[in-house]
Amino acid sequence: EDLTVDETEPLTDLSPDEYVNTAFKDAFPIHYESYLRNMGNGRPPVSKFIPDYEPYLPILFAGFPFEQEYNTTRGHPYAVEDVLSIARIGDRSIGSCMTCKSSTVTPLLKEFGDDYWSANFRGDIVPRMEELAAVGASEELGEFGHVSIGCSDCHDPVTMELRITRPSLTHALARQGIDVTEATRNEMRTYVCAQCHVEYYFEPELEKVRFPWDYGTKPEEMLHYFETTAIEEGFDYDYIHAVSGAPILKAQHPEYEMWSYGSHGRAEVSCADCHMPFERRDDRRKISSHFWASPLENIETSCRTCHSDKTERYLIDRVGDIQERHLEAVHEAQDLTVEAHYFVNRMITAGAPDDKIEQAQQYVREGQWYTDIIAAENSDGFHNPQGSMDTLRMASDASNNAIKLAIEELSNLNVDLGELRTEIENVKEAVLNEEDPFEKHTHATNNFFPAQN
Amino acid sequence: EDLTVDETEPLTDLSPDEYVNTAFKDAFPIHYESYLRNMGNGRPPVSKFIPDYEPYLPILFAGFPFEQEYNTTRGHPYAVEDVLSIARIGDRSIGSCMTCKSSTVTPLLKEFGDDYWSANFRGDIVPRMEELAAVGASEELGEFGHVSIGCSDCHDPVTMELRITRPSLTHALARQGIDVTEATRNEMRTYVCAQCHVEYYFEPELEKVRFPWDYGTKPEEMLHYFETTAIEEGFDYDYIHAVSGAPILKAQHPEYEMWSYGSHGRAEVSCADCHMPFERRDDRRKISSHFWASPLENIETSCRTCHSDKTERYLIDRVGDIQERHLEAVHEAQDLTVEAHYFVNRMITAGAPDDKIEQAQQYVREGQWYTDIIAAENSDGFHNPQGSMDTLRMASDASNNAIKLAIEELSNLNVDLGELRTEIENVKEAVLNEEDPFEKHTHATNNFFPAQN
Amino acid sequence: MLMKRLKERFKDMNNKLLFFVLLGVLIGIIVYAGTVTAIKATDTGEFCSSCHVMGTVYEAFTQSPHARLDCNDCHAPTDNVVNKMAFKARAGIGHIYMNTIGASQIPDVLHATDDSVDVINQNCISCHQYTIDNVAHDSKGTCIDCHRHVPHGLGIFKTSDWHLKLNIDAAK
Ligand code: HEC
Ligand code: HEC
Ligand code: HEC
Ligand code: HEC
Ligand code: HEC
Ligand code: HEC
Ligand code: HEC
Ligand code: HEC
Ligand code: HEC
Ligand code: HEC
Ligand code: HEC
Ligand code: HEC
Ligand code: HEC
Ligand code: HEC
Ligand SMILES: [Ca+2]
Ligand SMILES: [Ca+2]
Repeated sequence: EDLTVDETEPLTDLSPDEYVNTAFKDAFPIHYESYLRNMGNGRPPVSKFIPDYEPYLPILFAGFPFEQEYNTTRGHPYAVEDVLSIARIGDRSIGSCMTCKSSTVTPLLKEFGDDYWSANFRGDIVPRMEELAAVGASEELGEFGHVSIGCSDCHDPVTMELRITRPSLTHALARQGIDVTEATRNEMRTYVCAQCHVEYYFEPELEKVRFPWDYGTKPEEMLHYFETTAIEEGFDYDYIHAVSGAPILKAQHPEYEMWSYGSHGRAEVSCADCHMPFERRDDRRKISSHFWASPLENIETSCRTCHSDKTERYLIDRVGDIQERHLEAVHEAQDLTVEAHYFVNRMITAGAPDDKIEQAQQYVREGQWYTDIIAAENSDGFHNPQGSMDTLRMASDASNNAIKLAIEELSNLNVDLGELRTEIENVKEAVLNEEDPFEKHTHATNNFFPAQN
Repeated sequence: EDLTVDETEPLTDLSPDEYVNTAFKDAFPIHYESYLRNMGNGRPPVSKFIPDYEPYLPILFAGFPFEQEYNTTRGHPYAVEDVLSIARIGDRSIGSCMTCKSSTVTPLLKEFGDDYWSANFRGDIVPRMEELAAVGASEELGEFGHVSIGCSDCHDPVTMELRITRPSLTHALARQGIDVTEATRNEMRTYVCAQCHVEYYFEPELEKVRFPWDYGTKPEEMLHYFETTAIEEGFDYDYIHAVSGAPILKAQHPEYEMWSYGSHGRAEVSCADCHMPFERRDDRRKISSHFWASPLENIETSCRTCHSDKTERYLIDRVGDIQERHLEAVHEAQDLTVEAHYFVNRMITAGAPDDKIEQAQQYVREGQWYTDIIAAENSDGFHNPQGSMDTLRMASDASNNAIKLAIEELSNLNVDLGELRTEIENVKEAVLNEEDPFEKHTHATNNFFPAQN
Repeated sequence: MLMKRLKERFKDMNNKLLFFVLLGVLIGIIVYAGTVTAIKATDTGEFCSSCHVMGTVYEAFTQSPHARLDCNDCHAPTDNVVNKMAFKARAGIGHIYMNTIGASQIPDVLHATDDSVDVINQNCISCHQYTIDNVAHDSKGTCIDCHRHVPHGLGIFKTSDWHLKLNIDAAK
């Protein structure tokens, strides 16, 4: 019997609308078993605000919910749990926030139609999601694992073909002239991930999740989109920065975008090639691993399928080298961008001309975009070593432009730059020394640097 | 006959001191034939100062012989001809300038001993080189091809083993704890090139050619060497910059250094693997190509020996992508560094405090180092895409630091920054519009920006 | 033909029984080492690829310039018959054991052992003696340090049947 993915013959007895992960267990016990590994050690996520990670994020995000809580990731089955408990969700949060978390999104979209996106998260979406989650719970997946990112998000439940369930991707690719229904199997092995591991924003009309790819997927091309098409269509910014008053674009997890023009993306090595390598379970049967994690945990099956002439040690060292150089540059760009925000704050308090303030804010917007898009990418530079470094270079340049303009204006106003620099150090210290991650952002502004939002 | 380089049995009838390239013709006719291809189309080299290449180099090099003439390269047999005719050679030029050009260097070093290095180039070295060149000339190699970089520079004339003839490399590696006599054959296939394709300086005592590698071969590690050990040993700088008065380190062709921590260097792919692939000559016989040129001319034999799963088109496009991104960043870093020089010039003319000027000059020194070391590398980023971009990022940062400091001081002195920027544009225009490459540098300083050296 | 029937059995026989049958066959082959056809038959791509785990390498091999060789032109010593048979027996028993009783220990991705690499390299040299006499070709550890894709690395990381179907075994 031929189970070609290309043919659309039924393979399971499941309903075409099945969305519960546990419903797939009987038909695919070893895939389900592999999926269970995503439960990891069960420990809660860790704040990214601690000194070991990116201690100045609460400053960079000042004025946006991200200032409150931003954590390391966990496995896909935790996505619903984590979005429900994150402090970033407020009373006005919308349905779009569920889009990349739950397998109930397909039924929700069907039920709510275009009202799904802007529906109230806690008032409308969560209650209905919980009703849909009333069936199929299983202890081994925790409270919401059975409706967290799962089988039906990537597979047609009947034929098990890979499929795209998030209209945001289909729409964004279409605008690039790509018809996703024509995608090859190799491309689908990336596109299923690109439903979520991408930069997004909420378009203002219906608050739909959109991807800014009209001009390409490089950070500078996405910025161009935000500066032209997005503004024309009514989207100006995600938030006004509390320190600089600049209109900021929040950047999110551009794994697909950075991959797309990196060494492996150009070589058409798909996400699944590295993150879902073959694994042998249950004696001789090979399956695509459904444990999405660092491929460095599986170098033998992942990297060494292609790099069989290299040792595991060598590959770990190469990745380490690339990431170390990358992270140092990320931290330097973050430091400069933080500095830029405070210089602009001082321009405002010192009464610099409005047009100069606006110009400086525009530079900060740019600097923060380039810094954040790279800091938010989750491979620490590995997916695209040269491209990421180029973007960090642009980040430094833009933030330096803001600082240069500020120095000029502040000097004209006889502002004491020495004092300013000391106050910046003080603010950074205060953020660093605050023990409670949830309180860190409260130190980003103070009497010397009053909030601008 | 067995041509294995590992055996130390005599293979030729040549004298162990043979240095004339044509002398090898009889024993190795097809290698000689391959070597002849380096004569190329016979056209003279082109100035790098033209708008298509790096138009602002005459500013960056202002105050150093490099401002006068700097050309694209040609094949190894032209090295002597080109060094003899370059305008950079002056009355005080020294023997060290012959080091990487002629196969007579080995006999010259033997004859002159340690006096070779600082001997007068035109007065002592060239006449003796010409005497040594009296034998073996051949029309097909031009006037000096028979004593230009050739067989004896890389091979023992008797055994044809690869060998290191330039003590500078042996010395530099020894200081890193590497005994070059223990090198594997694979390493020798890189070391022979690393005799010349490296950053160098003349140590002040005997003016020997030295490589700054004590702390490693990354640009930041070489800079560290120049800021510590080199200064302790009496070497402070190559020149005082005519525009900024900064003590500048001239950076030269760090092919080996950039390769050493790039993707291919770390994978132990040697220079010869790409630049000297095996080629079939004379029907069935194979030799290592002795035509040193862009491997993009020989993708089939060079790259595709390893990357046989990729097409020629794909490889050309990948290299093109990497180089395009790289060159854009080079030009941006050069623009910023040029700007920095003029800002510092203005600090001087406006009478900024000495300590501030010195600090700014130090930043310019750093910015120029990072810019120049990458611009001087000849693969346009391919040998190390991430590392090169990282260095360009540091270049921007350092030059921006100079500019920021200058803006602060100039504003305090009520200097008109608008006027300054206009004057900078004027200077750049003047350099760009000057048709004669030899005259371009004369526009780098003027009444507004008086020379500082 | 014996081989044809054997191949059928590979697919549907009980693992343990299969192991002993094959072990017997192998011992038989060794005992009758003089039988040219048997040696030859167990050298071919068709034979080797009768095991599912050999699928990807077989696929790549058939598209390589070496497609007309037998696997064991590379994978077994060719210097003399005794060495060859000893290596084949050791490797063969290992493969069969792993494919049956020891199946749970089959690595997820196969890699040539150091022994294999040595043997293979020797075979490259013996076939291509002329080329390497002509120009010193031994600057790296092995031939495949440069010729990385001879013959299994032509960018074929999965067999073509994998590219077509969902794995029914896995599915059930
Ligand atoms: C429907 C949205 C969605 C899809 C589709 C998706 N992801 Fe994720 N992914 C997420 C979210 C959300 C998280 C973070 C979950 C959390 O921390 O609560 C995540 C986390 C991860 C992690 C980190 C896991 C950890 O242990 O920290 C990896 C790796 C990953 N995804 C890879 C992939 C790959 C590869 C694909 C495609 C084969 C993919 N993802 C498809 C949304 C998605
Ligand atoms: C286009 C897909 C997408 C949308 C829309 C989206 N996310 Fe996520 N989210 C992801 C991915 C992918 C990850 C995992 C990678 C990462 O954390 O960088 C993630 C991770 C998370 C996490 C766990 C890590 C963390 O950030 O602390 C939380 C919580 C979260 N998202 C909340 C939200 C909220 C709240 C919204 C709406 C404002 C939202 N997400 C909108 C894709 C999305
Ligand atoms: C984030 C995306 C994603 C999710 C979630 C996901 N899969 Fe998959 N699945 C894939 C990809 C990618 C492949 C490889 C398909 C291919 O190469 O065509 C795959 C392959 C499969 C296959 C084919 C056999 C194989 O191993 O390659 C089965 C069966 C399967 N998945 C079942 C499941 C089940 C059951 C679940 C839920 C427990 C699930 N999948 C969840 C992405 C996903
Ligand atoms: C060539 C292999 C390769 C490809 C292709 C690849 N990745 Fe990765 N990915 C890696 C490596 C290596 C890391 C770094 C892991 C680490 O630091 O431990 C990583 C990290 C990640 C992370 C963070 C994981 C974590 O542990 O926090 C996510 C999420 C991710 N990749 C998603 C993707 C997506 C989505 C794609 C396709 C668009 C993709 N990757 C393509 C190799 C790859
Ligand atoms: C499906 C094939 C495939 C897989 C799986 C794969 N790679 Fe690669 N890798 C490539 C290709 C193709 C290139 C580009 C060079 C080339 O053409 O050989 C490459 C290039 C590289 C490079 C040099 C390029 C750079 O960006 O520095 C490194 C390092 C690397 N891979 C490491 C890894 C690691 C680590 C993994 C596993 C996490 C991995 N690769 C998985 C195919 C693969
Ligand atoms: C003794 C010094 C020396 C050695 C050894 C040396 N080079 Fe050169 N190389 C030069 C010089 C000098 C030039 C420029 C000649 C000119 O333009 O007059 C050059 C030019 C080149 C060029 C550019 C040729 C062109 O057509 O523009 C390449 C490529 C090159 N070398 C590669 C190599 C490689 C590879 C090795 C080692 C196998 C090597 N070189 C060894 C000094 C050397
Ligand atoms: C350590 C080796 C080394 C030393 C010492 C050296 N060169 Fe070179 N030279 C090279 C290499 C390698 C090239 C080819 C690569 C390039 O041009 O970047 C080159 C190229 C040249 C060229 C042709 C291209 C151009 O620059 O216009 C000239 C002329 C030249 N050198 C002159 C000199 C002079 C004059 C000196 C002494 C001040 C000198 N060289 C010292 C290695 C050296
Ligand atoms: C810039 C360095 C350099 C110069 C100059 C040079 N060679 Fe070579 N030569 C090499 C390298 C590297 C090899 C490869 C040796 C190996 O792999 O061990 C080589 C190999 C050879 C071999 C061995 C056979 C082969 O083709 O690999 C011969 C013979 C040879 N060269 C002759 C010459 C002759 C004759 C000249 C002058 C016309 C010359 N070489 C100039 C670097 C050089
Ligand atoms: C993986 C292949 C590879 C390796 C290894 C390699 N190169 Fe290159 N090299 C290139 C490519 C590709 C270019 C760019 C050629 C172009 O732009 O046309 C280049 C350019 C150059 C150039 C400039 C050539 C020109 O046409 O102007 C020189 C000189 C050079 N390399 C020397 C070296 C030296 C010395 C080493 C060893 C330290 C080395 N290369 C190692 C591939 C390689
Ligand atoms: C002797 C083997 C060898 C030769 C020759 C070779 N490469 Fe590579 N190449 C590698 C290895 C090894 C890697 C690192 C990735 C890996 O391990 O597969 C690599 C990586 C790459 C990459 C990805 C890394 C990056 O820096 O972006 C590109 C692109 C590439 N090679 C192009 C070329 C080109 C173009 C040539 C010829 C000019 C060439 N290679 C010659 C072995 C080689
Ligand atoms: C021309 C020589 C040659 C032929 C013919 C050949 N192989 Fe290989 N084989 C190799 C080399 C070389 C390696 C080692 C590859 C490596 O280490 O990257 C290898 C490795 C392997 C491996 C280990 C997997 C891996 O990628 O390392 C298997 C399994 C294998 N061969 C099976 C076969 C089979 C089955 C055939 C016949 C269908 C065959 N080989 C034909 C040269 C050959
Ligand atoms: C009975 C099934 C079967 C047959 C027939 C078979 N193999 Fe294998 N082979 C395996 C299994 C299972 C493994 C993995 C076990 C291991 O790593 O030892 C393997 C591993 C290998 C390896 C990698 C390990 C090593 O020894 O280097 C090579 C190479 C190889 N086989 C070549 C061959 C060749 C050549 C033939 C034909 C003469 C062949 N195989 C026939 C099942 C088989
Ligand atoms: C039993 C003899 C034999 C063995 C063993 C052998 N080869 Fe070959 N090889 C050949 C023949 C015959 C050809 C010519 C095939 C053709 O052109 O159709 C060839 C062609 C080649 C080619 C040129 C074709 C190409 O890929 O561009 C290379 C390179 C090569 N072999 C390398 C190797 C390496 C490396 C090994 C060992 C891993 C090896 N060979 C083992 C017989 C052999
Ligand atoms: C340093 C890299 C390197 C090593 C090591 C190497 N080769 Fe090659 N080989 C090459 C290059 C380059 C070519 C030329 C490719 C071409 O002509 O397409 C080549 C060509 C060949 C060819 C094609 C023959 C022809 O005449 O076209 C054969 C066969 C071959 N090599 C066999 C071997 C064998 C056997 C070994 C191990 C003893 C080996 N190679 C080791 C680089 C290498
Ligand atoms: Ca965004
Ligand atoms: Ca220098």
